[in-house]
Amino acid sequence: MEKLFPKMQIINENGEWKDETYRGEITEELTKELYTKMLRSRLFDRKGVNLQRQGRIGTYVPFEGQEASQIGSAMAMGEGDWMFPTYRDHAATMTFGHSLKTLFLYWKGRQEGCIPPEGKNIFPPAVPIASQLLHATGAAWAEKLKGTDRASIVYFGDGATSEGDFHEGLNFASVFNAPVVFFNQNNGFAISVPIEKQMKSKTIAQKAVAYEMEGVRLDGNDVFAVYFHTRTAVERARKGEGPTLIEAVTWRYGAHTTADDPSKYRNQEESVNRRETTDPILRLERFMKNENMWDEKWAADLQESLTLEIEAAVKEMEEIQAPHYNDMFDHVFAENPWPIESQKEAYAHSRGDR
Amino acid sequence: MEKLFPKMQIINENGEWKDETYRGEITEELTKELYTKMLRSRLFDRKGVNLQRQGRIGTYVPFEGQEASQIGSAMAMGEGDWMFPTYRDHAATMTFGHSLKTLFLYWKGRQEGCIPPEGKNIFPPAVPIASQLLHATGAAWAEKLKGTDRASIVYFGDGATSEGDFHEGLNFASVFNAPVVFFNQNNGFAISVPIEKQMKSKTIAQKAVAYEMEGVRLDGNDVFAVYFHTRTAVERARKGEGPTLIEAVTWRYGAHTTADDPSKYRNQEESVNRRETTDPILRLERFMKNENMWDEKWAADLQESLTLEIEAAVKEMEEIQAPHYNDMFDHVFAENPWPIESQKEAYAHSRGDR
Amino acid sequence: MTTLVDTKKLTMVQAVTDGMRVMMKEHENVIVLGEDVGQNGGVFRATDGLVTEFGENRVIDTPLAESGIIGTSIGLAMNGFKPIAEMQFLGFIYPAFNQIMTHASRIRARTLGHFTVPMVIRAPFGAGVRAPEIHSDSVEALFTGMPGMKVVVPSNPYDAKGMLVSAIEDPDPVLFLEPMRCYRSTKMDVPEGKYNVPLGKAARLQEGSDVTIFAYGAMIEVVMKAAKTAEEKGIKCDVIDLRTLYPLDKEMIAESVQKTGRAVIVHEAPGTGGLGETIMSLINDTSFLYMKAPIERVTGFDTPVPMFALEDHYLPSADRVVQAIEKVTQF
Amino acid sequence: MTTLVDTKKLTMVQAVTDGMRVMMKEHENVIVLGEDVGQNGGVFRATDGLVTEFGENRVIDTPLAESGIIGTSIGLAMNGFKPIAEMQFLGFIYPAFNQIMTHASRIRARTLGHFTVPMVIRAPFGAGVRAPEIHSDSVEALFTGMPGMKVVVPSNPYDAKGMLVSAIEDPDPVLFLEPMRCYRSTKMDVPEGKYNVPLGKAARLQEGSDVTIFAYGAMIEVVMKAAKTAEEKGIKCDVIDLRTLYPLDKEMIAESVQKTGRAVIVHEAPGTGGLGETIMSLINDTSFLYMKAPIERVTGFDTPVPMFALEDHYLPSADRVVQAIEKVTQF
Ligand SMILES: Cc1ncc(C[n+]2csc(CCOP(=O)(O)OP(=O)(O)O)c2C)c(N)n1
Ligand SMILES: Cc1ncc(C[n+]2csc(CCOP(=O)(O)OP(=O)(O)O)c2C)c(N)n1
Ligand SMILES: [Mg+2]
Ligand SMILES: [Mg+2]
Repeated sequence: MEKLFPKMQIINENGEWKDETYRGEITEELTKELYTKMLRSRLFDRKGVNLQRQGRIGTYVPFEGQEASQIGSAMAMGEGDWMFPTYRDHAATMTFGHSLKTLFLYWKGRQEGCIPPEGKNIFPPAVPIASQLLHATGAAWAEKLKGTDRASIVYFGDGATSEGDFHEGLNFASVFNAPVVFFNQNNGFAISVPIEKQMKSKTIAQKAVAYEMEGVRLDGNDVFAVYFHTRTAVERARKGEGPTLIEAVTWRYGAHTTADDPSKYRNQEESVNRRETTDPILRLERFMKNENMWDEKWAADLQESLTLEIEAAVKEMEEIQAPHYNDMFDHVFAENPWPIESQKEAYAHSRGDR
Repeated sequence: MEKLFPKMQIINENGEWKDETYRGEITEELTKELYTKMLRSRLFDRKGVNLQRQGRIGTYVPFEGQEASQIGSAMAMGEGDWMFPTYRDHAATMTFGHSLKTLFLYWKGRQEGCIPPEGKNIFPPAVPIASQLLHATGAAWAEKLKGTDRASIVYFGDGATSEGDFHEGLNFASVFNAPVVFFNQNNGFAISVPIEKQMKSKTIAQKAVAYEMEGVRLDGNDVFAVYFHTRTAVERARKGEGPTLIEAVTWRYGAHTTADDPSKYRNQEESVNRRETTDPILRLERFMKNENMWDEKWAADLQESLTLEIEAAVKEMEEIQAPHYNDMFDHVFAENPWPIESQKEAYAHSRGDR
Repeated sequence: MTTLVDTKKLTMVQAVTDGMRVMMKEHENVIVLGEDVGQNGGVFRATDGLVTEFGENRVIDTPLAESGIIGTSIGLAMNGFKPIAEMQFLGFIYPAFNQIMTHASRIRARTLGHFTVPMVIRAPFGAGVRAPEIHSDSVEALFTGMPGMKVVVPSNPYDAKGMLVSAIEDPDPVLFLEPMRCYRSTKMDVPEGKYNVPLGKAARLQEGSDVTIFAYGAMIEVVMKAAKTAEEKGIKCDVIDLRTLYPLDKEMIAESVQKTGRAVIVHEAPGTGGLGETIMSLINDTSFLYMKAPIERVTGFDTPVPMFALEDHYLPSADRVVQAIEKVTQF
Repeated sequence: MTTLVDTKKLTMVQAVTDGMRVMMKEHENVIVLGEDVGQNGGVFRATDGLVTEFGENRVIDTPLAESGIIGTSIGLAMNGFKPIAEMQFLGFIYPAFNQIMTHASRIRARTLGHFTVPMVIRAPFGAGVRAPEIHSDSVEALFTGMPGMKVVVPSNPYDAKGMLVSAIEDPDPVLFLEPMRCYRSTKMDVPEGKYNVPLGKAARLQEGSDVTIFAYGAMIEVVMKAAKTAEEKGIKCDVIDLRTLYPLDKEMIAESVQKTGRAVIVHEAPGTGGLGETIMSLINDTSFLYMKAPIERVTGFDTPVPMFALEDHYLPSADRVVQAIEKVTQF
């Protein structure tokens, strides 16, 4: 199976060419754009972890190490397409157009954190694992029924493949030929459970066989591999050639969430080593150096401007007004039925608000 | 995939040898035993349909056409093994030791119909589709933990492969290497839905790939193929070599249940044709004739004695006392908690029973 | 003023079909999906003829997977469609529970109204038709207690069509429960074309001053019979068909018990955790001082629905209802 | 007579661990399975150290699939094991709903006792710890209304261990709910070794004659605070920790309200469909003539638990409980 589903690369860990198919498209502009987006998301992520440590937001879910997977794939999507993220996919959603402030708000426990910018079809993060695969399938199927060429992308982890909804999502998509890309980030762990305990199969891509679906396995830390192969899958979807299951092999350096202690279940030295070897940003930097695209000043300026952008988002997040409790009552239905209305009144009354 | 998972046969539709591997074991004795069991179940099934028509039992679920699949597989199981049937698998359970009377009682709406004979590990039919795959996995895993060499077999249809529990059952079994045989009867339909609408995959066996599991596809109307290949799977399970997914390709001649009208969704001529061509019992008869094992007198006597046996079971079923309503109250928990006890008393009181 | 409307004599299941047909004609985005809803027309023929009329893109046989049906319906609903998802029996809705509980019912609240899930889940339910195990469950309370869901149960063909139209027009998820026992029990004049029976409104089936009887779905027939017997004994019953189980018709419930001071609640779901408790709490909250006797409930028991040889014992009977009526009036 | 028992100061989550350890030592067939219960010791450390002590065959990290966990536990349970299945949060039990509803809770009844499912499902639950969405659901009523399930909720370390022991010894499926807010809120002397706190028995935490307060789990702290404030205002509260939610302790509930004639029920689950309704119906059935005022409920709202910026508004507060106490006493 590992032979049938090889881990595809375009550049290797040293930033050297492995597959030159897309050489013509890999311009300095594209490369810098990818680099910028990856750095932006990494700085955002580190900020998120810090804000949590300082008690300025609640539990936060870091994704450091998975930037190439998320950004390469999100870049392959177009205006009007649909995105269904998990709690760990901020790099994908910010690339697709979510505002940083909104992302922070989510982790501050604000309902506003679930709302995408107008015109951006980004669903709120799915908390129940794998449930979102069906929504993505449904939304994509809707586009097909409407006759557009829009597609869905849905994110999920290696652990998510064990849930029944993973199976039902892939089966419905294949039966109805829905234009959806199932984008799996195989980071090797579901919280503490290593993939060897999650499944006996050596790859996740091979699970596509069950659905007579295209299955693709790739190096999820190679942003080019992710971008171009996802783009191919999206193109196939748009042309009515059906869904694709993509397995992007990656790694999270840190904890599952800020409430998790990875040293309980794995040797964190592996993460330390990986930062030196397989890191997606470092790899791109090496590539850029190899290709004479690297410019220290550009990189330093970039770091600075991104830091400013993120700080501004934090400020915005912190300056937002406290929410009103009516938000909790007024959006359960289009119109409040009497039990909610009377609970709302009673609550206001209990606070002396009316 | 159809090449990777060919539909294996030992004898073909004309009762001719296709694979002589087991020739030495295919004695007259074994052949007659299989024939007897198949005829017995067919006569039982026809009786079931008739009893329903006469209003002597409730909705009945016929299996005519699927005898070879059920009996070949059940014959492969040993004393102490576990069986998890659906509502359609009476041929399997009666082969494994269920009493005919009990099977009729089930369709008469009697709770007693769920109870296997002492010492026979037969679970009551699973009504929620695919849910039983997990029970079979759990029971098999228990045997493994206890260190026995017992195994489970679980029956399910082509439609059942779409449920999340199918996926979770196979994944748990493969991860924990549970000694279970997943025996799929692919009869081409889930009520009215043809398999082409159920899945895009051309075979069910290929779904084993997702779990790095052994997958086997066979002619489910060839009782020898079913018996020997299931036996191999059971042996592998006993030896700790893991679970197997078997796809037995078969056909139900009749309605999904006695409440169903197949002419709404398929041309029943196909069933008529199949009775002449691929019928499992006729095929065995042809084989026996080819091999000089056939004896008209024996066959006629058999028919008669089986008919008597079934009539006796019907009589027993009909002579059983009406159930007492306390049966409904007294087995929800080991001991009735007060709400049930007081409901029971109130009900008795309402009837003037105390 | 009188208006003439064309009517047809329909059973409840035919009225359901007609409700879908009318709405599918009017709205292109209304689609039907589920197991066997296409060529087969559903195991109860509730979708009979729809695939022929509207085609396979609007009447869709799905794979056998309830979570899949509801989960994809959610995606369809928040992307412009109005799915009517059929659960073959309410007892098979459980695999979809996660999708309903964590998504269908919450997406509006989670996104402060940005995304919504306008969909209808139809499901036949209830005991009394000698169905196999699990097919007879009456678990409406799982959904009446689920924030974000509306739950309705018609008891006759007219209401069935009118309420289905309202459910389809509702901007939020509605669980539309169809009592199997009523599917073909009577025919009734049902207007052709579109009409609404509003959600949230109960119906008073009979006016009476001595005791209020609350019921819904298949229990209506039972309580009407009981009310008749009670009448013969000189007890006048106010009989209320609740019709919508969330939100309940608070006004009519309170008004009636404030008049009678006595209530009998009838449902076939188990007593503990049943809708009867919700009604009792509503009466406590609105009408404490009016009550002359403890409320009586006639319900299914705290047991699984037994197999059909015992189901008549499980189901509330007119006899038991009459006894309850006598108990509250003699208190 | 006094007996000396060795005790340790434990938090509730440690008491839970200890309960499992004691029973695993005593019974070889007791096993623990769930997501992250092994090396990681569970996301709350409830199974900390167990895999080291009992090995990977008895403390099992499963794939991420709740239906799979419960479904295989059913197979294990009816084949000789006593599985303690952990749901990582109660809000993630929904994918397993079908297995619990149609199998775990019914197999004994279906087979007239031939097959049984002696298992414990443990799940942390409730709001108030700033957890992400869905993690804070309080859906005990889904299970108190499910025939065949027992449901228990300890509110302190002593009860937690003693009730877990009883749950593990129970021959039927028990849902053992652990209020997250109580996991580390206090330490308490907990006996070493095995002891039982019986299921089905409530505990009177404070004696009082004016009004009865019913609560459980994390709401106990809230109502105790409210009872203290009430005391200062001269209102004496009978405070009852229900502990077992099915079957309820009918005797203690009835006895208390018959004494006080007034009741306030507090739970964080939504009002509609919540356990409060079950208690109200029990009071109706047993104590109608004793009641001097309508029962008051202080509960979560008919809304999903909001994200944590609003959860303090959602959760019953001591203030709201005090107001309810005053309302019933001033009626
Ligand atoms: C249905 C459900 N069960 C359990 C959880 C708790 N949980 C949150 S994340 C997680 C692990 C997910 O692992 P994976 O799918 O590999 O994604 P990753 O976190 O590695 O990105 C678990 C068990 C959940 N959110 N939903
Ligand atoms: C969870 C669930 N959903 C729906 C049903 C209704 N139902 C009963 S049998 C059936 C079709 C099953 O098809 P298949 O698995 O192919 O088995 P077959 O009946 O052909 O033997 C359906 C949909 C059910 N029993 N359980
Ligand atoms: Mg992972
Ligand atoms: Mg089939």
